[in-house]
Amino acid sequence: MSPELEAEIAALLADPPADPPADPPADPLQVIAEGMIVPAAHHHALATLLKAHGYGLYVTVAASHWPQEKASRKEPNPPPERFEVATVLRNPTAPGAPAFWWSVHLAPAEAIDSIVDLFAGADWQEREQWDLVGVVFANHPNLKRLMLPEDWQGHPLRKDYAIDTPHAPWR
Amino acid sequence: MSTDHASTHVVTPWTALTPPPRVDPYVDLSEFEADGDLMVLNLGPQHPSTHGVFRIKLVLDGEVIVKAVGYPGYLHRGVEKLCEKLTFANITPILDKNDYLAPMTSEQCFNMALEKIAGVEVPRRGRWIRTLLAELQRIASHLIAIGTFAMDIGGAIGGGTNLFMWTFRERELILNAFEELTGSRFHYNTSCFGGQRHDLPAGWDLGVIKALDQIERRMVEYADFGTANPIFVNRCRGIGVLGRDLALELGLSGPLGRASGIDHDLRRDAPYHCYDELQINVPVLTAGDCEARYDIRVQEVRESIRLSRQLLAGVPEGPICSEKPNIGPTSVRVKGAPAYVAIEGPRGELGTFLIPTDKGTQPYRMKIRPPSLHAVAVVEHLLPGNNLSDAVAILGSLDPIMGEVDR
Amino acid sequence: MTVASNASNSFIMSLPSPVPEILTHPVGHGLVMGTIILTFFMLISAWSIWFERRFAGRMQSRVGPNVVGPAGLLQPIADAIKLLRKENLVPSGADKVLFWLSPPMTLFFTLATLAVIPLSEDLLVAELDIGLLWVLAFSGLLLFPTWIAGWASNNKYTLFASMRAVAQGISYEIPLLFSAIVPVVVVGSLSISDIVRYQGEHGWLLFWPLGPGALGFLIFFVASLAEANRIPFDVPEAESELVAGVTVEYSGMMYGLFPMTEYVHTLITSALASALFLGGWYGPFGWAPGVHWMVGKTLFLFFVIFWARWSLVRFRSDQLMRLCWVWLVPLSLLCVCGAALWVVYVGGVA
Amino acid sequence: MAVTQDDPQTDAVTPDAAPTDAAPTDAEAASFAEAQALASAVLGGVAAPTALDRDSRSYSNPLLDKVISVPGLDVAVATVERLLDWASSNSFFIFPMATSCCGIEFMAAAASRVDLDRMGAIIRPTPRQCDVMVVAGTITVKMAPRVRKLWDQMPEPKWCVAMGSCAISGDFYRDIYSVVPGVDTFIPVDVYVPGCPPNPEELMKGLKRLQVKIGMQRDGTWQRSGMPAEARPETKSLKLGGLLRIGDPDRAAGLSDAQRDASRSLGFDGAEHRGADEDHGNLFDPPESPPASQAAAAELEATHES
Repeated sequence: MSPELEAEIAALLADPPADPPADPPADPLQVIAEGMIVPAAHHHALATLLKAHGYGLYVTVAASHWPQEKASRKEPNPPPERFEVATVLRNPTAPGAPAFWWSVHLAPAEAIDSIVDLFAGADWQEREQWDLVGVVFANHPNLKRLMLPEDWQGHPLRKDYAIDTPHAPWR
Repeated sequence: MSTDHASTHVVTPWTALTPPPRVDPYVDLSEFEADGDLMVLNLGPQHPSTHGVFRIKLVLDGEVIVKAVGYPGYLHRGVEKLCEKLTFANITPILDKNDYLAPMTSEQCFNMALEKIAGVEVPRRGRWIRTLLAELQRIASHLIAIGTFAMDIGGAIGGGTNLFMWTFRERELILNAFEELTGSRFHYNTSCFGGQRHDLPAGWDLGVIKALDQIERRMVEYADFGTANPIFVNRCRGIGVLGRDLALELGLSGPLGRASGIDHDLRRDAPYHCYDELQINVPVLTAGDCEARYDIRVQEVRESIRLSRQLLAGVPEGPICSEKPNIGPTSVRVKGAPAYVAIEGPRGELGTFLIPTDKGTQPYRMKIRPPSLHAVAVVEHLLPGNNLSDAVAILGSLDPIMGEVDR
Repeated sequence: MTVASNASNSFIMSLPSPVPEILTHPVGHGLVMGTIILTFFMLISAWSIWFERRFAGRMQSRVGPNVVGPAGLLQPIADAIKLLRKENLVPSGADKVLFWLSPPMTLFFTLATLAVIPLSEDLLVAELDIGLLWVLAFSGLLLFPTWIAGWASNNKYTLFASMRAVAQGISYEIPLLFSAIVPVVVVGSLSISDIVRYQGEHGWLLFWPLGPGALGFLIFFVASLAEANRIPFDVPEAESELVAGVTVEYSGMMYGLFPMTEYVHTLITSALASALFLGGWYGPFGWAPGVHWMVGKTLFLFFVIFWARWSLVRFRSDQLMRLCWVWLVPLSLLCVCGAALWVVYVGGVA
Repeated sequence: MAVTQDDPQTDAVTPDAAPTDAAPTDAEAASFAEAQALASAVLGGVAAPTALDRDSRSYSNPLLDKVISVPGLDVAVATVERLLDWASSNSFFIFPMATSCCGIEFMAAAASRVDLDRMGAIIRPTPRQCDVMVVAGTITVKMAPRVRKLWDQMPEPKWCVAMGSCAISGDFYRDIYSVVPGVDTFIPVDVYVPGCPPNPEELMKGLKRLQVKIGMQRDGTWQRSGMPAEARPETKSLKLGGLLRIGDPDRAAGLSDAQRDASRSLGFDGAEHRGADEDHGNLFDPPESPPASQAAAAELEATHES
């Protein structure tokens, strides 16, 4: 990643978001690096910026569920339940074809901006993540279940979803 | 990291890139007279040419497709959820079943993610064998892609079946070599944390070279089938043109992206295994149609045969695995920050996004980046405006693997 | 081109004398000949399926059926009995009368054409003056059961298949007719036997100078391939798109009639092409009875059709139409004109 | 015209192909009977369509019944039956219910090294013409009603081969929320071909075993060789959430009511189910924004306002 792009990303992230989320992540990474945590309000702007700088190959999006753990002696105040959405983009033309991914932390009822308007491939990927994890992508044109039947209850990749949940009458 | 972009590209001259107009997959159908103009046809989920259980709902105006909606998920086996319940040592054989035409690359990708997080270096012989197996697997996988595409064009009772049968015959040669190496026809479980599980048997390379010679000799026929058969060319040329920009946005890499003019190959651009020691010629075509997607696979098979010969000639000595063999299910312990690792599978960029648990024995979340899911998402953009017969050709040229799409 | 002697072309004369009395009676003659011809065509068609599977197996480096009976020769019998045993399902949404009518109609129209197909000078059921018209009329009628089957099944795939079949059939009827007119123009008769006899005197139409015969034969052959829905023209039953064409909803022997009549129809087409253009029962040498020549030519053309089927891929439906209307129809018209000019300037019927 | 019921592609038919949706009238029933009579007259007694309870495997053979009803021929029952069995077992038309890895091995079995065609087995893409359904691969909850529907669309006599451990028991996917633990929970399986995936040769061996089985049974039950009915090979009874396999002694043959309803809910078993398929209804409407995101957006707005 070129220093100019890093500077631009730093400038973008320095802007305060228009509507700050109720519970901002505790300690966002200040280093521009793989896996950095980006506020949800900056997600779409960051994707736009990266696309303009050649990161045009849409790679994937991976959402994960982090339920609130029980308080322990080690961690008396465990972080509240949250979702993490990692988005990966790649620059196929730059030397080394670098991939860049960042993470967005979401509260349970929070939605993340869809980037379907930037990357048509995000359509099915985000639908899949909504289907399996239950992360809502705002402004998605067709946020329906992709993998599971339309009448499915629940989101299987959540940690509170039992793997052997029966589904009558077939199993 | 090698930044050498100077390797030669094979660009055939007969077509130039003319990006077609973008299709809106959410086209509004209200301007058509209800029950009068349009007809809904469900292709699949069990249809001879959907390559597994994939369903496309086609809205047809006559025989011309107005709107196409894809429905994957008929083979959703919850692999990611299953992997969260298993330990690292248990996961590799599960991933074999994901891309069942190229299991080698699936398991290599996962183990590379483990090695990256743990910071483990694979010995050179282990990497070399992985490179060799990946190339052989690419040949086997592309052979099936070529054969099934020909069958989609030619029909199950017709000339296309010949190519299908022949490519299966050639694939058996590769599978025999793999069976000799691992004891299994195509769920190998041969890649493990830190290297390889099975070492090359003595004299194995002679048999593989013989098989490669045979395949290369017969590839002439398959290349001819794509160029010298006028009916075949008519069915493929200019059909399902995928522009470079759209291909990038949809995340198409691998043969599909290179057929659309994306000069990108992870083997060359971001080398892993032993690819930095090899000179790789990456064929790139600009047409982006079904014929280009066929040609690119034929050329990649030839390139892989060349690479495999080169690799077979210089297998280095040394250990094949840097770790102790897996003894128990929790013998593999990997702790560290999440990582995304990608390799160039036969269908494009195959990636693993892995978050290990705190204990380091299981994945907390594992997302597989399947190239085929990106490939089948193309149908909503490519099919509208085409004939029903072309839909079959386009879907065949995408070569999706449903096990990988649905996981 | 040497012409075989007439004596060897007579089937009845080759029988040991005295000629059986039944052959002198018109009805008896028809019955005997009909039985012979029907048996010949049905048996050849049945075992040609076995042959085709073996042949395709060879092309695909397989073996093909070789377990059932010696060398798999009982395979067609097993298939037929199995199909008879299967339950015949009618979809509840189907138009039942039409659904049941279509297979027998197909069989009837196909077998009706057999009445005028000669295997030799007198090995034929009836020598009609309008024999060629009879054959072409019934071949054209074959579109109806196909269309009915597709419509009555109440399935979109069969509907597609039947619409494609009708469009293709109507289009290819035109070059088929025009190219069949070439021998009619030259000979001045619609009787197939007359056409063959004319070729016995003047040489095969295929080898005429200036080539209207050869071109006509080519067009006739291609168009009849399309009429019989054989690859590369099998768009109506394209398995990779339309699952199984119009027969998607048919099961048991109701289905079995379709491929059976398809093979019989293809065989009839081959016989017709060899009668119209390849000199029928006249061979280049006189040493074999005429029926051998006729059967040999027919089977050779039949084999060529198999060969094409297992070598080529199929057209798209619009490409198929373009081939017909842009190339075959003008060329066949040209053929007719050429034949007419040939008659006027070179000589034809006196 | 009555409503479309049976369709080879489970989702294929919508009312476009049929003029109207209406219950069958008396005239139609009469015309149906007429057509049967006509067809049996034309075809010389080929089996007329019969209303079958497809869940029961007892299938009376009309052709055989016709043959043995001829006076004097009833002594030849055994011969005729053996002939029919010989024909059936040597002319398998296979319906490839190929979903995953086993499907590739199934294709390899049809290809040149093993070549199922040598024993007369060919692959037909439509269930109407098939005798054997080879279930090759994992069956998911989303796919199961379709598989059941395709099985129902196959005419009797028919057999099912479960190829590979996923089809037999679900294999290591059997505990997953979306996977059906074995195809024999909703389809009666005749031959199990184990392996993950089984080699092509194994599939051929399974078909050979099916041939033996066909020779030994009549009307779905064991007849010959004195083999008792309970000797029919079954897998060990695997219990998962009270789901019994067809053939388990505790379970009646056939589907549970819920399974039958679920497989009919695809909309092919009668007028009341016609519109139940997922989104034929809003085909001509502009795409709606999904309820989930709407709800979430509303929720978001509410939180921001507060």
